[in-house]
Amino acid sequence: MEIKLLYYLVPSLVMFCCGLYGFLTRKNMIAMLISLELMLNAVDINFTVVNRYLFPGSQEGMIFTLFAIAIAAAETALAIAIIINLYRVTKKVDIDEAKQLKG
Amino acid sequence: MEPTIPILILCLPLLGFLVLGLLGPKMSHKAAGWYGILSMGATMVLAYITACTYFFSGAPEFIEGGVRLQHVVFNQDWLNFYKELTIRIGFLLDPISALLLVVITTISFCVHLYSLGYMEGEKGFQRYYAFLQLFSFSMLGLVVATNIFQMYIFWELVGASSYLLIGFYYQRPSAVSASKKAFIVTRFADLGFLIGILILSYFTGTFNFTDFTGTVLANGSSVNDLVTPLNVVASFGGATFMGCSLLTWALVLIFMGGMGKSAMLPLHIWLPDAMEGPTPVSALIHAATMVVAGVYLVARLFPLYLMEEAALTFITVVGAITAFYAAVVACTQIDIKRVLAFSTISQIAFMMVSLGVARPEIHEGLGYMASMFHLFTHAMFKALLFLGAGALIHAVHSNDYTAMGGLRKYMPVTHITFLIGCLAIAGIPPFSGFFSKDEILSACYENSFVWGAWMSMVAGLTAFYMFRLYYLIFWWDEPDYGHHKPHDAPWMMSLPLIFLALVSCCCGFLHFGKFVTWNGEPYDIHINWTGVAIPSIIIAVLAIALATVMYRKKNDLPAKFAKASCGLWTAAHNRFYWDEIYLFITHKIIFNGICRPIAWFDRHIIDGTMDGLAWCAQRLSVTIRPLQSGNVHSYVYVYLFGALLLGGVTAAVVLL
Amino acid sequence: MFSNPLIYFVVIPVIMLLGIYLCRNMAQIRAVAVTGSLALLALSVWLLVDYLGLRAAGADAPMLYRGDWTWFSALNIQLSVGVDGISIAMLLLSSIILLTGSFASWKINPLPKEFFLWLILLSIGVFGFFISIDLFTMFMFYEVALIPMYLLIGIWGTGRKEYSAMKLTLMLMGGSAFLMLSIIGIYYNGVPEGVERTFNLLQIAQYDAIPHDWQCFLFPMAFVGFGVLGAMFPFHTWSPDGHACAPTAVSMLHAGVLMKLGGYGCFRVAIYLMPYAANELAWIFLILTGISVVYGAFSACVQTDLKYINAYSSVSHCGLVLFAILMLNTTAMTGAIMQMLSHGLMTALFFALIGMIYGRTHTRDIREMGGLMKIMPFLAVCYMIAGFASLGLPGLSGFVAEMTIFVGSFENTNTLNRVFTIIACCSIVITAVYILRVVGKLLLGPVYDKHHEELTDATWWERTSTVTLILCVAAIGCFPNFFANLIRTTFSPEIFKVLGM
Amino acid sequence: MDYSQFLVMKQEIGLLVVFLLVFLYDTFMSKRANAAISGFTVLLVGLLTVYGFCCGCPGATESAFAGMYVTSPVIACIKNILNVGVLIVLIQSISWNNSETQAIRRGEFLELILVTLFGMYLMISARHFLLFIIGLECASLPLAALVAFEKNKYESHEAAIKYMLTAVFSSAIFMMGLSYVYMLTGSLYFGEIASVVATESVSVLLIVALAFVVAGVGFKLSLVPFHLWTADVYQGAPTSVTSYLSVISKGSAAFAFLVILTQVFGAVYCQVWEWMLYALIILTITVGNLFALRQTNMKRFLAFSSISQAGYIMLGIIGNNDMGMASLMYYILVYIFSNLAAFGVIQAIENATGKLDMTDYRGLYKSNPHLSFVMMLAMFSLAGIPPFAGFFSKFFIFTGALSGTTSVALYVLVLIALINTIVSLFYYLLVVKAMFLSKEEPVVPAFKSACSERVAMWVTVAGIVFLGIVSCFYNDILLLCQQYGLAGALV
Repeated sequence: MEIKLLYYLVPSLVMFCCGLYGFLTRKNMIAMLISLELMLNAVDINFTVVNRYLFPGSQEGMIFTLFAIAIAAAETALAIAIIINLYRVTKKVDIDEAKQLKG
Repeated sequence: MEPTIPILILCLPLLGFLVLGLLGPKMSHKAAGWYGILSMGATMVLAYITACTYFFSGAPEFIEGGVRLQHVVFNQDWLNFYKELTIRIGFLLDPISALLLVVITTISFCVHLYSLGYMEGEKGFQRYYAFLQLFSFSMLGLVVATNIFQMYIFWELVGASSYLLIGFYYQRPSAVSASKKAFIVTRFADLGFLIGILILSYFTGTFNFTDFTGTVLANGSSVNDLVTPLNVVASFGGATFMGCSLLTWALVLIFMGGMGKSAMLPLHIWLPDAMEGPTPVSALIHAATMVVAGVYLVARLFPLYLMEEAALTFITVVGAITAFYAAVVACTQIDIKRVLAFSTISQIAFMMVSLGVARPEIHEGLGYMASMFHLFTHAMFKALLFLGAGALIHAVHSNDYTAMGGLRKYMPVTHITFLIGCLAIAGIPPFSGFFSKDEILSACYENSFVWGAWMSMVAGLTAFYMFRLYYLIFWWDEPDYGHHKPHDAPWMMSLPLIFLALVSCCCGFLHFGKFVTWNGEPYDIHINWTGVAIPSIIIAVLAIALATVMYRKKNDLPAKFAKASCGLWTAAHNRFYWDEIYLFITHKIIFNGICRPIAWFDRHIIDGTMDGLAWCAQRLSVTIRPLQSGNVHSYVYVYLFGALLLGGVTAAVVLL
Repeated sequence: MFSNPLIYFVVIPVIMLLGIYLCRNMAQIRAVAVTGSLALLALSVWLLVDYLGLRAAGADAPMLYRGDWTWFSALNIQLSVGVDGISIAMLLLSSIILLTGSFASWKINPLPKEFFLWLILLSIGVFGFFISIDLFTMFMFYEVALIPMYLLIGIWGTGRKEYSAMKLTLMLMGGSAFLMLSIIGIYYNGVPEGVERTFNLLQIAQYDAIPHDWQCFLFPMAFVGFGVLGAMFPFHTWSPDGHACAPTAVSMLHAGVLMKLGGYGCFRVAIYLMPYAANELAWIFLILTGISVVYGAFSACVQTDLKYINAYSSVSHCGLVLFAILMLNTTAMTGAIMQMLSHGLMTALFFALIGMIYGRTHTRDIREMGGLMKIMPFLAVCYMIAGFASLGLPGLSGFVAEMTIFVGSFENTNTLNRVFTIIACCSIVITAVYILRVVGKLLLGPVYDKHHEELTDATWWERTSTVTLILCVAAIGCFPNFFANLIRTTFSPEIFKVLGM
Repeated sequence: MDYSQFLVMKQEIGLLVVFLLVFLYDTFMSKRANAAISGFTVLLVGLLTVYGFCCGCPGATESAFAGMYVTSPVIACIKNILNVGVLIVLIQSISWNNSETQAIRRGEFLELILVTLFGMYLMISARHFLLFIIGLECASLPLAALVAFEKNKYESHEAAIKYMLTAVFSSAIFMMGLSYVYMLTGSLYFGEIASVVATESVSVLLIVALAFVVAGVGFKLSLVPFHLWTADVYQGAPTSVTSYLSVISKGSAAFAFLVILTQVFGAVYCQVWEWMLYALIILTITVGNLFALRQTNMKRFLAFSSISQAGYIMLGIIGNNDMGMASLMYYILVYIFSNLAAFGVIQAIENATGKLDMTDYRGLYKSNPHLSFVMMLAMFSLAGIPPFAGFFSKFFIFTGALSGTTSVALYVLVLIALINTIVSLFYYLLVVKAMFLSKEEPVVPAFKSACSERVAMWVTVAGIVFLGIVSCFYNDILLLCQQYGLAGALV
């Protein structure tokens, strides 16, 4: 069986949506962060397979993915740091707690 | 004619006004009074010189082939609108303006002199003289106007000076409201005048009287390419509005201005109230000069009115009704000045009717001449009556005849002169009123018997109410005067009385027709004794006799009469409720029905809309506030749906 | 640049700003304000004389004293100045009112320094507006004139001043929003293909290249934009509140000059540049302004606050200005400009007097005053003269202006125009009603409040202020032809060429 | 590889040098000397700015790294504008940064600021989406740290986590969109994408991808409806960071947005994104204004005001022409000065008294006339009142939006924007009202603000007054844009 591009794109879209769903429903900030990772990874898959299947001549997608992974890692690190900071103050990692600033 | 004297005639009173107005507070009463008198006296002399030159010099610019001409002494551009449409300030000399010059300056001088005594010691004496000077200036400017807009300008100015003089006792609320009423009512009339001018000037392209009336000028041409009345009619090109020709509309509207100033029904209501002013002012403004401005206006435009039968008929009808109405009301008034005021309205209506019935084809426009004649004589005897009334009021400190009675013993000079005035107005020969009124009645009869009979009846009423007044003041019953018995006025008050009485006695014999006619050609007055004069004398005598019976001695006949009249007397006493009607219209309808709703509308609807917009923005701001809930989830929802919607809608719009 | 005399209309106020900034006490502030405004007055009088001389010598350019200095070269925005008789008349008016306004604010309190700073900033806007012929510069000065109003009313005003100041500012800015759009629209459509775009009024008028449909789109915006400032119904509601709450000099300057910016702008921008649309759409605005005239007068009849009365009367009179401008003929426009002059002077006089009376009695409610003629005869007589000028007494300025407008309007053969002319004429009666009502209640009659009897009459600076204004009002009223000719000769024929006149 | 390509990146290198110097100073200088680091940085950034004006400017469009990086006079100009802004922000922050609470992280603040600035440089110069993403993240991740800077303030952390989560979410969406763009066009170079897009017909997927890209950049610009983080973050962040966020970050994003929309999607898709922008502009201006109406916290108030200002900035893009571009840059310049003037006052008052509420500004004129004067000028300039610079920038942005169009729709858009200026005038005047009109006794006592704050205020006031009246600024920018602007020279 030939594995077509679509077989990659659909799961990646599903993965993206799962991340989205998780991000929108989870209250725990760590869980939200994980969901965000899912979304970013879905994007990475997209870039990779598109490069592989459609434009095999160049490496743009691949390299983009590499950078995206690095950026995602940085984002996570920073987010975790802020969450820890917040946790120190409120002793919670619940996003619903963080809504004092509003209006 | 050199323009020096005419310019001085206008400038002296103006200067007087400025000097007295600006420097007055620094002057003593005497100085101010004498300055005013001398200024007016000089003006009078100059006016006489001018009039005499016009009438008697026989210079070719004034008279040609026995026909008196209109002569423009000077005409200075004042404000140009477009093309030929220019307001000019000028000096037009023709029979009626010369006549009015004489009348105005004479009466004004008398009043100036008289006021020195009458107003003695009043606060604001200088102001009073300043206003008198202003009025004289305006009135002179009005009569010598060379164009209708100049007339309008001075028309407004006399209105304003009348306002100032009526409200002279400004701390008296009644005087304030009377002056306000006078101004507003005449202003309303002037609105018509203005619109009339707009219509007329638009179609004819000129303001000049000489162009409208087309009276042939020296060397047989008119100024503006022979714009004669016929051309005026032609220039309208038969334009009509609501069934009448536009020219009729214009003339009727212009006449409306005259109705206001001359207190014709229904715009008469201000004149009786105007008696709140000092009595000499009433004599000058509200009897002799300003109130005849309406008559003068019609006379000025008479050749134009002749072109429109309808307008003349309108004038006649209004005049006839007013004459009768005012005469009836005059029979029932208590305030002697109001009696005189209504009598004035009635007499001016006589002049109006006379103009209205005048037709050149009958008797060479007798009505016109008669009207002007009556204007002249009436000015004299009515001023006399008013000044006499002033002397009486000065003596008893009351306006009501109830406070008078039997005064003939105490005030002989006043009595005699007043009587002469009464006889003159009643139309008893040989006093002046007889002659002029007789001419008017003849003109009426020649036009139609109905008008003649009607006006004869009014003439009878006139005799009745005047002698009612006379008897009630000088005979009837003597009230308790206390130990300050009334006495004759000082000389400067008596002198004008005597002078005016003399004039009233004699001026009827003037060959008026030789001087003033509608087309400048002399007209020979001949009294139609059998047809008109004798009957009218009989009517007058009968009316006087009736008055004598009723009012010579104190009796209860008048009271019975009033009771028997089934409310007619009360109605007449209340002037047929015209004031109440006006009050209703102005207060209830205009004030409460228009002004207040508009003010409310402005504050609540217009302003409310603007405030409402601001309120809406605030509300909207509150409403969308939950969007900013502070919850990251909701932010992300909005973000996501925003992005999807943006893509979706745009895709849909672009692809579909 | 500084060889052009017009520039000094902006330079002098700027120097005044500096001067007042350096002042240390009230006397110095007064000295600077009066000297500066006298200099401005002298400048405008000199300009008038010189202008007449130049015209007499045969200068026939539409505007004289032209000067162009490139500003934003990229957009061809220039600092273009130039005047014709109308602008000169307005400059003269502004400098007179600034001078009298300075006198009227002789004892302004608190913060006199700030007050004069803002007042002079306001006048920079006004003067700049009248000398500019570049749309952008004009618009900029226009807005410069608007904003000081907020602080002047908000800080030194009375009553509901914060609300009024805000309303005034926002509404006028609303007007200028429309205006800005129309100016940009004119800029992009005002020149034929291939010619460098310009904001210069004269050039745009000369090209006459705005397509007709664009004119119909832009004209209403420009007219409404300026009309708001000209208190056109239904955008006038800022005026009563704003005037009522403003301090004396601000009311004077605002009603006397700033509202004229509206009329002037309608004429100079809306009609001058877009004659086709003016012809097509005049009827809409004719109806609105016609309503303004009568509506303002009727509203004034029932007000009890002196300033409200005068504000509504301004609505009526300024409505007449716009009304006359829309008649699109020389006579009516002459009348409009004269009415602007006349209304500017007499309304300034009114506001000055109201301020002086209020300063003494501490009330502006006519129901709480009466018989002031006895107590303060000088002020009362001045008030009466102002009243007479307002109701159109011959010999004072109101009459000549109104009559010119009426005659000019009636010249228009359109039935709608005629009908509205007659309706507008009715205002002379209504005006008489409300003026005499005030005069009767306020000045005449018995003294209402016994405490008022101790009050004093005008001081010398107040006399200076009022007498100057009265003299001007009388000068226009007595010698109208001079002003009419000054104005009329400056209507260059090509303005009306398109209108078929 | 030709390493001389690095020489094209003159400004970036300059900035890196500054960063390294600051970093080294921070690391190796003694604790006492550390207090001077703020001044040191200001000095260096000042030198950098001067350098940018003098030598950093390329003579023409130059590119490096196979066209991934491009610089041109226009780009150098916007970078210089940003430098000026950063300089003012840094001057304003000196007294805050020198306070006791900042003692141990003084240097970090400055370094993070410089790093984000570097990211913005890359965003502006990037002509390849990879470089763009790197720049974007480089500009936004350190900002999260900056927002969380006040360690013992809860609000600061809340703001940071909100910013962090939404920012990462937004970049996920952005990259998702980008992946589709890549799929459809096969390249991440702006120029190549543009040439592919120009030859193909409009596709739904690409429109959605475009919407995602717009959302991603719109997030940085805080366009409605991607703006919701803005107010919370502005309020929670330290004031210096807020002012940095509101002007510099926004300005760079606006320019980058302009580049992406006009360069990548310019040819065919301009019809598409113009309608998107049309809706976004109306929403942004209106919603921003409506929210700002009822704010009392000054920082929050300015947050919403800056949202609506972003809407006005977008007007420079929608015209899709050189004048629009020049107006956008000019608007950013003026906006930097006006907004920083306001923030300068807020910061001075906050440092002195800790007051941040609009009610605390009542009667300020009585106690601190100069501060309130500066604030008033800032408000007038933001509201677009002449003769202040804001008026000119507004006028030019409208002129730019309408340049070369006969579409009535755009006129309507400008009209809506203009009507919105009335609403904005209302709330700007509220501040003026509180300061000048209030009769109450002043809440804030008279105080003398720090020398650095005063310097910053003078600079901003000078900018507000002269940027508009002195015409050379706009003239030169427009000239630059006409020479090196949209007409192909950018790619």
